[in-house]
Amino acid sequence: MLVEFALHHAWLVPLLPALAFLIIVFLARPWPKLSAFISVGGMATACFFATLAAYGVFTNHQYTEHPLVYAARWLTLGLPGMPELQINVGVQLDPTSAMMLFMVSFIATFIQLYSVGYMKGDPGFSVFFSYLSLFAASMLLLVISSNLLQMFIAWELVGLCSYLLIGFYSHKISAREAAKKAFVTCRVADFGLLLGILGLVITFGTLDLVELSERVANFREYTTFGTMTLLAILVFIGPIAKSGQFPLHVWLPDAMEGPTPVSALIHAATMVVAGVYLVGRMLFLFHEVPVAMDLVAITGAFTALFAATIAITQREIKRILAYSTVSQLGYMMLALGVGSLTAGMFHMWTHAFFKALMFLGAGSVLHALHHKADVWEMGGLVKKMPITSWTFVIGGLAIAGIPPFAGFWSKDEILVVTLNGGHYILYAMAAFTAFLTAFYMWRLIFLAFYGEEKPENHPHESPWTMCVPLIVLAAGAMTVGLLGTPWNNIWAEWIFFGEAHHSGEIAWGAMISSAVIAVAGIYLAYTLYLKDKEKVKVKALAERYKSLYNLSFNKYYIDEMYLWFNHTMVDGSAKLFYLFDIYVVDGIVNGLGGFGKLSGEGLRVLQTGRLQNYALVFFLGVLAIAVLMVFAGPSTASLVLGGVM
Amino acid sequence: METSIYSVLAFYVLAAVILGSAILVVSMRNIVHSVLFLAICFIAMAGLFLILDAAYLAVIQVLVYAGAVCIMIIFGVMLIQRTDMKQSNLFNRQTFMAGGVVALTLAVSGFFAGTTAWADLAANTPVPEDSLGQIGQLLLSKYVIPFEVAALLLLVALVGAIVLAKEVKANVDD
Amino acid sequence: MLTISLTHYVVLSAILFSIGLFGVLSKKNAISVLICIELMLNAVNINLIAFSKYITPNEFIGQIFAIFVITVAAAEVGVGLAIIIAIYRNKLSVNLDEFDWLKW
Amino acid sequence: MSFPVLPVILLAPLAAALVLVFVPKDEHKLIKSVAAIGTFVSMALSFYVYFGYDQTLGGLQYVIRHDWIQDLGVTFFLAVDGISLPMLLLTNLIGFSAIFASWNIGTRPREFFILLLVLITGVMGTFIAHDLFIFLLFYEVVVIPIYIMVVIWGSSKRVTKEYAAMKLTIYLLIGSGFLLVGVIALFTKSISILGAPDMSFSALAIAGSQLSAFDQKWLFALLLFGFGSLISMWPFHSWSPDGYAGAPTAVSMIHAGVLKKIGGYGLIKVAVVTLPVGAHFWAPWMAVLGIAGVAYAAFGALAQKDLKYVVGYSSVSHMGYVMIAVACLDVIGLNGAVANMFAHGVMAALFFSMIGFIYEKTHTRWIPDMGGLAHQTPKLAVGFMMAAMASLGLPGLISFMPEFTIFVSAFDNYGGLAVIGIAGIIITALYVLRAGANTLFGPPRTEYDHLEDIKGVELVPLVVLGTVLVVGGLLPSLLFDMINSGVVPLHAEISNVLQLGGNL
Repeated sequence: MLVEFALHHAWLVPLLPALAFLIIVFLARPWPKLSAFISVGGMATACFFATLAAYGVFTNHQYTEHPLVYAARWLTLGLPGMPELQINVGVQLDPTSAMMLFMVSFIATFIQLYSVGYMKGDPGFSVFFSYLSLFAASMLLLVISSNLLQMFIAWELVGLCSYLLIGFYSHKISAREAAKKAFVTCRVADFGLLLGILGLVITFGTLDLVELSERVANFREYTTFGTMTLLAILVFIGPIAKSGQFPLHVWLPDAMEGPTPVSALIHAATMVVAGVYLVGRMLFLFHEVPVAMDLVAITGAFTALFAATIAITQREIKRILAYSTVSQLGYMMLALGVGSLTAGMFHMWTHAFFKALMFLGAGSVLHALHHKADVWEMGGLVKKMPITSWTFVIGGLAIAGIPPFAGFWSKDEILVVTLNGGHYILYAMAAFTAFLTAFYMWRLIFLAFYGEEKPENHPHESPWTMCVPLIVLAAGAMTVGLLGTPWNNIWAEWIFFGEAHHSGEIAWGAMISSAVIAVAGIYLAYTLYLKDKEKVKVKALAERYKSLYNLSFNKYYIDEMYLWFNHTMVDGSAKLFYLFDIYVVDGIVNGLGGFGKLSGEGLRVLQTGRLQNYALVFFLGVLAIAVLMVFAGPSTASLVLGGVM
Repeated sequence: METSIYSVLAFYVLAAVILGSAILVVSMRNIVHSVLFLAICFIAMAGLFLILDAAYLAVIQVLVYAGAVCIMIIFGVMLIQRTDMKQSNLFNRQTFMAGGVVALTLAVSGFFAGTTAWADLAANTPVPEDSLGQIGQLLLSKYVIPFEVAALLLLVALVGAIVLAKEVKANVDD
Repeated sequence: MLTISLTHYVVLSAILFSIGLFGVLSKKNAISVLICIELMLNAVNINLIAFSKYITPNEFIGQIFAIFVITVAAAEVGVGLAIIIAIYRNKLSVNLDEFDWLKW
Repeated sequence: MSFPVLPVILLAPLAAALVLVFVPKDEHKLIKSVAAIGTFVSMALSFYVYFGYDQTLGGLQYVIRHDWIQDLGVTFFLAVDGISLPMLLLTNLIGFSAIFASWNIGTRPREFFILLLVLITGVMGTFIAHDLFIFLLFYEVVVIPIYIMVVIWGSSKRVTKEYAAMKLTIYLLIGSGFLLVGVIALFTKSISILGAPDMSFSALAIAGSQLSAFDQKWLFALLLFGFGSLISMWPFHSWSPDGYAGAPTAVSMIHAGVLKKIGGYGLIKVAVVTLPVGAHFWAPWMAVLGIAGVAYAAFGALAQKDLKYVVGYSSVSHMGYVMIAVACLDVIGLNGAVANMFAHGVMAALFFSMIGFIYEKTHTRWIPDMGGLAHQTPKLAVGFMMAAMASLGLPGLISFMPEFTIFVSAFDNYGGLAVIGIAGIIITALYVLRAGANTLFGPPRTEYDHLEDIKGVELVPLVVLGTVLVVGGLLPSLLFDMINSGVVPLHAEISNVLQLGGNL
């Protein structure tokens, strides 16, 4: 009964946090506690409905084949009977969106709960919660969208919220710039996505996802292959920025300028997975175009490796996590690129738990150390902050891919599908990335939580509102992967593209090798950072490969390149256009004015201002008219005189 | 229409007086002399009006022009001309240009005067004896509105002249 | 020829008008200009009355016109003189060469 | 006879202006209240008309028509349809807000508000007149108060306010001069076709579409120049940034918000409908000019350091979209054009009113001199950011759907060329965010610590325009259904002519 209600009122899920946003902004703002209560309450209720809806979808197998869609007219242009453009907004529920709905609302709830403790005493407490609610609402709207344009709208709203939240400490210039960077970077990519959407609506005449997928399937009847490729690539440009893929990943590490719960929300549940989700949703389009699929896969694999190589040298705790997010998103893209919605979504699912956990753990650490972010200045935190540390370790095991933690199953799934698809180079890249992942994540753990305590730090355990989410998420990070074990793969029965293609055959080789790779990574980190107390070997290595180290530490100078491009090319051409405007365009205008003025000055000589002079000229005129009238005849005269007579 | 030699003679004499005095009006260097010749010109013109059977207008001419207007101008001159009277009425710098325009005007109007067939227009009936009575009748019947307007004009001109010429007092209020 | 026709009057009037015009255009003294305007108006009057006699002797149109002209002329002289006096009061001069007020 | 609602809407501000003449000039509160009441009556009634208009019926409604100058076929013809109604509503929304945005005017408020009310009346008149003569009459009424207001209450920055006023006025007058030539030529040609002089839009449309292709082309060129310079079509745009920078807040609001739209409105309602063949011929050029305007002005805005110049250039850029949309000559494009004019009007007015408050409080508009204002004046910052977000076309705010529809149509009709125009959204985001960030965010400056946030009646522009911004964004059909009901028949007429005269 309640499940039915939740299924058919799934729009309530985004609406509740949106309402919370409105109530906080207009009413509850002066009372921080009330605001927090409204926000968390709204989110929890939404999560409740989302859970019910997800339960409804997962228990009813008809929705895996035919999504539950209901929509309302939003905009119609053209004649009522045969519109030229019709946009509907609505809800599309299938296992993919139901899973996302549950995941987003679940994680958002706990992050909000965590924020109650983390943001305590902040002057913008209420505002922060209103933003969080709006953020969650936008993301949930994106998830349930039945229409590509609706999805785009939510997509942009997510971008707006990230802008607001990254720039939450707006008195800091770095936060301000990071927010701007996030927005503009995503904007550049959205330009591509928008073009893709325009192309789709022009080519196929609809943006409803279901209809679109049907029409795309028969595309050869009315469009060419080249168009299709172009469209797919354009659509993919959007996710490149949103999901932090190379080369538009630059905003994501900077996004940690926001409060830590925001980073957790962005990195785990909302913003970045939007891109992956979009690609997953549009897989029917990519699937038709092998080139686009390859592009997605290669971008994903490259990003994964690329970000991992940066992460190994970073010093700030949140920056390391940020690059690890970029890397993990690369995995998801890789999975989608090789055609496995199952693996991609599965990794997104597990990643959401352990990454949220790790970010919240990092926030807890920062909270305790008064925002000292450098991992080299931490150490031995495990003694003073046991809950934070142990949950973080669980997260570390999960992301490194140690069985039976969540990350292992999903990462393994990706490696297997890559290998099965015959993409050996991509597999090698992914496997190496897995090694690096284990290494840098455990480097972080060994440096921050183990080793010697630093006397200048006075850490303390965080309050319960922060610890409960950590524990819950840690439990999730341990268990959620069990949904998709090779032995009992419920996941693959729900979420797949095309045919459910789980063979049932267990790829022992891949599984064992990925576990070994993970252990090797951890061991390397152990020898370099924990066993070697003075870190001699590390310093020697950094010294020996100094140029490589610098390249990695400075993130391959990509930010600098963008900065240069922005300041030289864009601002330069802006200056140029402006100068052209005031000197050439305005020059012509003012020149015309000047010409008028000059000729006026010239003619002014004729204007003596003397009465008799004027009378003389006037009389000459009278004479001329008289002569004209008489000799030319009245009709001609009237013509010449302009019809005056 | 009968024409006596006297009327012809009278016309030429009067015309000569009118034109001669008009030229003197323009050419005199003393403004008072100019006004004097203006009065002579006006009086001669009244004579011309008599020849034209417009006795009433001749009277008006003498009264208004030779009398009122000339006197008024003399007053004007007296009010403002306090320097050397001998140099009071000179030509300006555009005299030659003005001469050209005037010559042109004369030529054009002379040409028109000469070429127009005036004879065809002539009614060839004598002017009624009681011109004054008829004019009076017309002014108060057919032309009553222009008449009244003219009266109003005079009133307005009167007020206007007073306002314009009134001595501006140094602001009493301050 | 010893008859006086309309042509005579028209020519006389034209000459008188031209003399007046010449005065208007070339005299320095503002009062003199006013005087010359009177000459021109009188030239017109001659024309009007001559037309009245020769063309419409019974309707008196010309004469009535002339009456109005005289009226207007009287008014004009009055106002004109007042203006000149007002100007004189401000500038202590009636020399038109010194006035170029018709431009800004 | 029903209640003559349109004349009342038109005359209410004028009546208020008339009342103001008799109000003592020192009664500042009273003056402002009278002005506010006048515009409020108009606004309320135009809401009534907007929601009372029968969209299924379409066509001209609330018609008032009286003979006026019969020899010229001029009738006093007021009516609204789906295109003019949004514009009327927009005018009143902005007019009402503009009164409150200039609430703190200290010098000669009575004269200011009288002129402002006359201005509002004039602009409204252009949108509800359906007679070309009346249209032009109201348009000319508009120009003069603007000149006076800029000269007296304006501000001199890069250029003096006198220069700005002069440039603005002369530019618009030259534009309307060309327009007038075109209109007169059209009118004289129409007499022989119609058999009797008639200046109404509908009659001229019938006559105009029967003109030869050659006539249509050169006439359209004249009208395009006239309306184009009004809508600040590139390269006839340079009056716009200077003019807005020099003008007082209310004038900037009304000018950028609605007056500029007279160009687009006229282009659609007069030029395109009357001369479809000419429009078809010039459409590619219009598109090119529009796209050039979008990109060029966006870059121009990027180089600005004065807030008003930023918005000035941005409005040129946005009007470029309208030009592109009109050039598409299809249902989606025309819908987008009108909707974008509405959306940009609301957004630009909000932007200018917020900048006006910032200037009033900080006495500067120079971006490097500001920073961190969000901490001292949070409500102002909210308004500013809303306008900024609308300006960069954020979904959920009013300007997204118009831009989207324009993009659909432009991409459909002009393909790759349109991409350059669409790329404008990136640059827009860059300059808008940069201006916002450098003004509002960053470390708060101590010299602005004493500033008071906007409060009381100063909030009216934010509330009124902000509400429209959000509601129009969430429910675009409120706006689009209305516009669509006007555009569909109009487009049917055009395409009819174009099909018949395809071989002209």
